Amino acid sequence: TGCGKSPETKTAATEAAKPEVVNIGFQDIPNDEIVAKVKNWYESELGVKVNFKKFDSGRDVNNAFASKSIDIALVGTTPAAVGIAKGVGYEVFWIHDIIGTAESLAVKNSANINSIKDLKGKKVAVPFSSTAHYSLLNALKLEGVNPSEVKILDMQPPDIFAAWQRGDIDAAYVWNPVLGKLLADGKTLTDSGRLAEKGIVTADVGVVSKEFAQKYPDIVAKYIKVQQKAHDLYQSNPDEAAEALAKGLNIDKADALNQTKELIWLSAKDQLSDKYFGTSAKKGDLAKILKATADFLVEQKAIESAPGQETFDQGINATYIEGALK
Amino acid sequence: MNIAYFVRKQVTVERLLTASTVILLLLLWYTLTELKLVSDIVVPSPYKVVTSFLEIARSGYKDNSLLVHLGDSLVRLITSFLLVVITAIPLGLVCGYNSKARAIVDPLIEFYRPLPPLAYYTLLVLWMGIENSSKIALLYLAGFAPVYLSCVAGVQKIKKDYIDGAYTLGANSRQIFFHVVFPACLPDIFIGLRTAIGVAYTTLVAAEMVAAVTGIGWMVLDASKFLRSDIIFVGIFIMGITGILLDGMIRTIESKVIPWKGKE
Amino acid sequence: MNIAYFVRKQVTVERLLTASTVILLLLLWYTLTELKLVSDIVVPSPYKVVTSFLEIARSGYKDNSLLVHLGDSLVRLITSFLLVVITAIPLGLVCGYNSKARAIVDPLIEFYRPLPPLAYYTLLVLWMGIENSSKIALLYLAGFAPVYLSCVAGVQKIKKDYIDGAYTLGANSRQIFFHVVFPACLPDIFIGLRTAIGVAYTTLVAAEMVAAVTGIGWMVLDASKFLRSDIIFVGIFIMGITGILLDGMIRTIESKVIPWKGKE
Amino acid sequence: MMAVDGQGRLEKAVVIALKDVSLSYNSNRDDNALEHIDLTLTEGEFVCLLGPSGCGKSTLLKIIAGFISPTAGTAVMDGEPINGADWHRGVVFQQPPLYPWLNVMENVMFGLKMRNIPVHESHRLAEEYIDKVGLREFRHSKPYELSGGMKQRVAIARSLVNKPRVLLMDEPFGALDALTREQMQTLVRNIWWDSKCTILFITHDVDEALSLGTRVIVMSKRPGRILRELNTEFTYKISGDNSNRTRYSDQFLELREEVLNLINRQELMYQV
Amino acid sequence: MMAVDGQGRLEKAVVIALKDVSLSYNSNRDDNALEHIDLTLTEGEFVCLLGPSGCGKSTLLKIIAGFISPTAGTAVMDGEPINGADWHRGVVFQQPPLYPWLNVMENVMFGLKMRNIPVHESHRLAEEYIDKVGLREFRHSKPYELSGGMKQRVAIARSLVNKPRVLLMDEPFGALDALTREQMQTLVRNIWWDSKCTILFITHDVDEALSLGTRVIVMSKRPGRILRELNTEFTYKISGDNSNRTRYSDQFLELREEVLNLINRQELMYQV
Ligand SMILES: Nc1ncnc2c1ncn2[C@@H]1O[C@H](COP(=O)(O)OP(=O)(O)OP(=O)(O)O)[C@@H](O)[C@H]1O
Ligand SMILES: Nc1ncnc2c1ncn2[C@@H]1O[C@H](COP(=O)(O)OP(=O)(O)OP(=O)(O)O)[C@@H](O)[C@H]1O
Ligand SMILES: NCCS(=O)(=O)O
Ligand SMILES: [Mg+2]
Ligand SMILES: [Mg+2]
Repeated sequence: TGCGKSPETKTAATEAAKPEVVNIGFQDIPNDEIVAKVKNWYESELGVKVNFKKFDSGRDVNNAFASKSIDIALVGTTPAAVGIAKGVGYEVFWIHDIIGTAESLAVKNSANINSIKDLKGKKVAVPFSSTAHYSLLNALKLEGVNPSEVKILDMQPPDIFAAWQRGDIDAAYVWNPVLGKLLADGKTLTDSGRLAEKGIVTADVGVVSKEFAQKYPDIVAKYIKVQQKAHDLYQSNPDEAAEALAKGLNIDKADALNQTKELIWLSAKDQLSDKYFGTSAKKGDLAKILKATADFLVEQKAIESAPGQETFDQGINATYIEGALK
Repeated sequence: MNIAYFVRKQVTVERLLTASTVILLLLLWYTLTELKLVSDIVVPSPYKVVTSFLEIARSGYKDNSLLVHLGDSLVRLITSFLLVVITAIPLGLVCGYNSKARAIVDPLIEFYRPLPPLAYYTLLVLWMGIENSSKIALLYLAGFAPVYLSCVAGVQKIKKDYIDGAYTLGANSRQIFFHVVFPACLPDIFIGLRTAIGVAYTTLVAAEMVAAVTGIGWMVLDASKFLRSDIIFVGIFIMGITGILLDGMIRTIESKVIPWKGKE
Repeated sequence: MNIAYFVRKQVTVERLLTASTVILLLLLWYTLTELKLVSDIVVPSPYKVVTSFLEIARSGYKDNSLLVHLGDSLVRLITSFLLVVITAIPLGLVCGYNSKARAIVDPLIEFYRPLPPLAYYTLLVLWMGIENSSKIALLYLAGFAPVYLSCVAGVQKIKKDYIDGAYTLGANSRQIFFHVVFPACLPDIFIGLRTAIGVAYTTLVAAEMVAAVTGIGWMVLDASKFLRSDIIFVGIFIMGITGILLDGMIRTIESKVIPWKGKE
Repeated sequence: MMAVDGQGRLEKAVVIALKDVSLSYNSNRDDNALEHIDLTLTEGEFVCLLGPSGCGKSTLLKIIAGFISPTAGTAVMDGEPINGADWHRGVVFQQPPLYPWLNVMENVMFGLKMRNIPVHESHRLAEEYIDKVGLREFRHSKPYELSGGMKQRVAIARSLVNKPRVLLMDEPFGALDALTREQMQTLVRNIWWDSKCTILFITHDVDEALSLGTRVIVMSKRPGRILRELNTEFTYKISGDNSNRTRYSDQFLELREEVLNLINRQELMYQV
Repeated sequence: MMAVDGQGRLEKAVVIALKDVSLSYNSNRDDNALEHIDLTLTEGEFVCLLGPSGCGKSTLLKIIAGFISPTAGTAVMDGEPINGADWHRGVVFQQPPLYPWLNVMENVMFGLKMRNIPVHESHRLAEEYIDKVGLREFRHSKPYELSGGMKQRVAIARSLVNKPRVLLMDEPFGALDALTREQMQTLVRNIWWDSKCTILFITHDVDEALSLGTRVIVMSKRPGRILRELNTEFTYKISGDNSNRTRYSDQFLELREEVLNLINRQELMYQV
């Protein structure tokens, strides 16, 4: 179980209190978190033992939070909207990346699909309850394709790759690094960057258990510093960052460098702009993106109802970034 | 005091206890959720479960009605079960009757039987694709072994006198197979079938894990991705009830087909 | 002709048939892959499977040695099995002996028993987290029902004379529980334990599906994501052998503990 | 324990008394298995119970043992109502329920152990009774290593070692062949003679009843009632050599005929 | 089928002939269950086989039935070696193996059906034999609805309807109580009388053997050999009323004593 339950946390809630261990959930995505992880910065900067757990996509992270198994994790805006709507008890405190072409709708060259409309009757795989799922459904909607006319299959990214190779599926909406492998014999029909232009914004964000953040704001602040450090490295020495990514994701360095460019990395300061977090006084667009996502999921009957905008405003918390920037 | 009277009275006390256990549990569930002692995500309230059930019953779950989900699961289950019936019973009886046939078939069964179905499901998917055929194959394999094994055991425990007696009455060994071995094994065949449908049912969710878009098992798995524990509960209740009904059905058929069971 | 001689001869023919079946299968596998009649992804060659095994045995699979994978799986299995032993046996015996206790416990067991473990696993994970405890709970629940049920059945089929006889010899009902009911049920307890370890083993892969990074089951699942069917084969062979060994272990203990079995 | 009854006759003490006992296995009281049974066992008697199959012999024994309670009437031992089984009334079943997990010695000691008799004492007693039934060499064998007759002897020793006031035996020799059966009869007769206990012995063999009992009770077919009681003396006379002379004496054959006719007169279950 | 032998005596035809038959159940040939058995059954005989438990009576019957082959020696029927069971030698087992999925009628018709006798013919035959054993009212009952004695009668009818040349019966009345047993004996005697078939009848009851057989064979304890053969005539004399007179005639008692002594003389399995 998470450290939220460890005896120490109950006794001392002072600024200096330290948990025995921090459980961090991560995913295979070429961003700042992998860089920092490969560089071993978490252990050294947080000053406590760090336990990493890998998740294939964001939905399992939600389950892990619900069962209080982790403290900090990366999820997409889609699972984050689900989690906030369902009251899992975490808040968004960091944006790892805004998703661009890193998540795309890939079709197999051999499948003879040239437009989204051609997807009717085809098998499209996507990890359900993920940013890619949200993007896919929106892409279909924009083209006026009824999702029930397409055979949409739930698969985790590694399974998508296996099914793709076996020829079990015709298309997939998925992210790097799996996406990169699919495109070896496929092409993209649309991508999250293009969808963002039409207002379908998706991002990978950091979430932290509220309970944990209250007890150890210090740790959260230090976590942000690590992310900023990774961001700085990427700015100053993309080559070194790509090398770390290549190692972390088990791909080659050139691919890694390319894939970083398909995501938008934001500095701590940028994140406080109106487009994203805003300030703790005046919430930015991120809360609206989350609300819009939740509303869409309700429309899709994935969740039964979405709370009002206030809940999503409270679901994002800029104070940690603000504190870290001081 | 009259024994029968005593027995009846005891039954009543037991019934009462059973009923109160069930009621107590429902009450516990109700208060636990009513007082918000546990999060709604972890344990949904009874009220929520009921409304979700009604909602699903009315307008389905994700593009398909509840009947389609249940139906698709049952089609997978029953197809594989029928395949088991038409293959495992004859094979099991023949292998029980003929030690040479058994020597050929047994090692295969003995090897795959203890394997976790999910372990070979990965292979089945590789071999047969992600469509219904691999799902049915999985359920088939899960159900095959119990029926085969209980047929073999059934033949082997037939009283030797049944066979010897038939010879002294003029039957040949083919006649004995059809007129003695087969009916004598019916009780064991049914034991096997009941185990098989239980095991296949237990494997159903695993089968619907890969690339399904319908099925009660898929519904439960899908609901868990959106933290819909109310739907998980609904699915589990439906499965519990369906499972009991399926077993009851076979038992009813059994009592029709083998009226002599337990009375020999 | 001497019957015994005849029986012996038959056994030899059977052994031969069994051996040739196995050899034939291996040969088929070899030629199928050698002649590239099937893709390497679908069926790896025997050679590849052996080398993969050696490779894994030497340098492990994904950060952990093969022993760690096997060990972690066995720790989960055996912990849950021990929990089953210390809870299901006493509870089953008490519920078999006392109809009131049974009335309280039975409805719970009867409800969850036919449920697919994967269906309630999603709930267990929500309740107990993604660590070992939910995995062990899953295996525990899978193994509990068979042991409980066979203990209850065992007590209920104890010859009434065993109990009546003990009373006429001066035993009280507490003494009867420990000196008659418990030993009389040992054969059934062992039947239950063997079923339980089988069922728990079968559920192992499901348990290692969520948030595991070690375990033989996880290895197979992980390998399937990378189309490493050679490793799937290795995992399946290891599981087959381990399963047979576990069953053999319990059988050995059984024959030590109940020498009278089948001789009554 | 002698007593003088109202008529001034010298009488042995009553051990078991059933008064107007009826029993029905289902709540429908019309369907009685036993009806209006009055039965008294006095100290040191050897009572044999005969009757057609299904007439309720075993049921009667179970009531005396305390396994079941009568639907109507009372069952009393030494003036106290019988309420559940206890060790004062030992029972030998048709199929001896020896515990397969205990060896012969442990089986015989079972009752003593339950009654917390000190181990050395119970050990001594068990050995004594195992000797009596002639199984010294087999005292460490497990029940499944014994033949049917040997098992029956262990069961008898197990009951006797407890020194019950009353010994209830339900067709104990039903499964034995003629020869073994005769030996077992001799054994029981000797033990009864030595121990002076009271025995109720169920059998369907008329010869056996006549040659063992001091009293023979014949029951009617279901619902079981007591049809007739006969006092017999043959058991005192029968021993080793002269057994056949006694058994084929005119008196014996006469009584035998009488009992068979009694049973025959009732409508038979199977008619040829 | 009469024949005149070398000495000019009139002799019935030999049906079954065992010559120097031995049988061992395990390959170790020293451990024989049967040794050097010479046995001939002639047409229309009623041979009763007696012997201590475990002496090999059932084994001998199984050899004649064709269930097992002798280790040494030959078993011949009508001059042909016996090779597997067939319907010419009907068998009545101690526990009648009636098929619980068939009713009485179907059970009786089983053999006829297997032998492809036309249905109406087999129907007629079955009804005839069911009548003979007095089960007309029960012809549509399932075996589990019958009592032990009724089951045994069905089994006998099922064997007889096939009209086997030889009827082999292995303690068919072992599980019955004394009364039912006597009725069954009468039934078998009558049927044998009417059908003129050859019967081999195993029992451990000396009285039964003497009152049924035309010949009584006594076997020794294991390894089983034939100790003695006695020709008896009582079966012709016994019928309903005078049965007791015959049974307790001096001649009967004398033979009875002789047989019992024969068996007793051997070392006994159980010693008191
Ligand atoms: N547990 C029971 N429930 C209902 N009926 C019973 C039960 N036990 C016995 N009976 C019925 O009660 C009657 C008397 O049975 P009981 O066993 O006492 O006969 P019995 O004289 O001992 O016969 P047998 O000589 O065959 O042993 C029978 O008709 C039997 O069917
Ligand atoms: N299938 C078998 N395998 C090995 N030994 C056997 C087998 N059947 C019988 N025996 C042995 O052969 C001997 C003769 O057995 P059989 O059954 O013929 O005796 P029986 O005279 O019929 O005895 P009973 O009167 O008890 O029925 C016995 O010692 C027995 O233990
Ligand atoms: N790219 C984000 C993946 S998920 O957390 O939305 O599943
Ligand atoms: Mg009885
Ligand atoms: Mg025999």
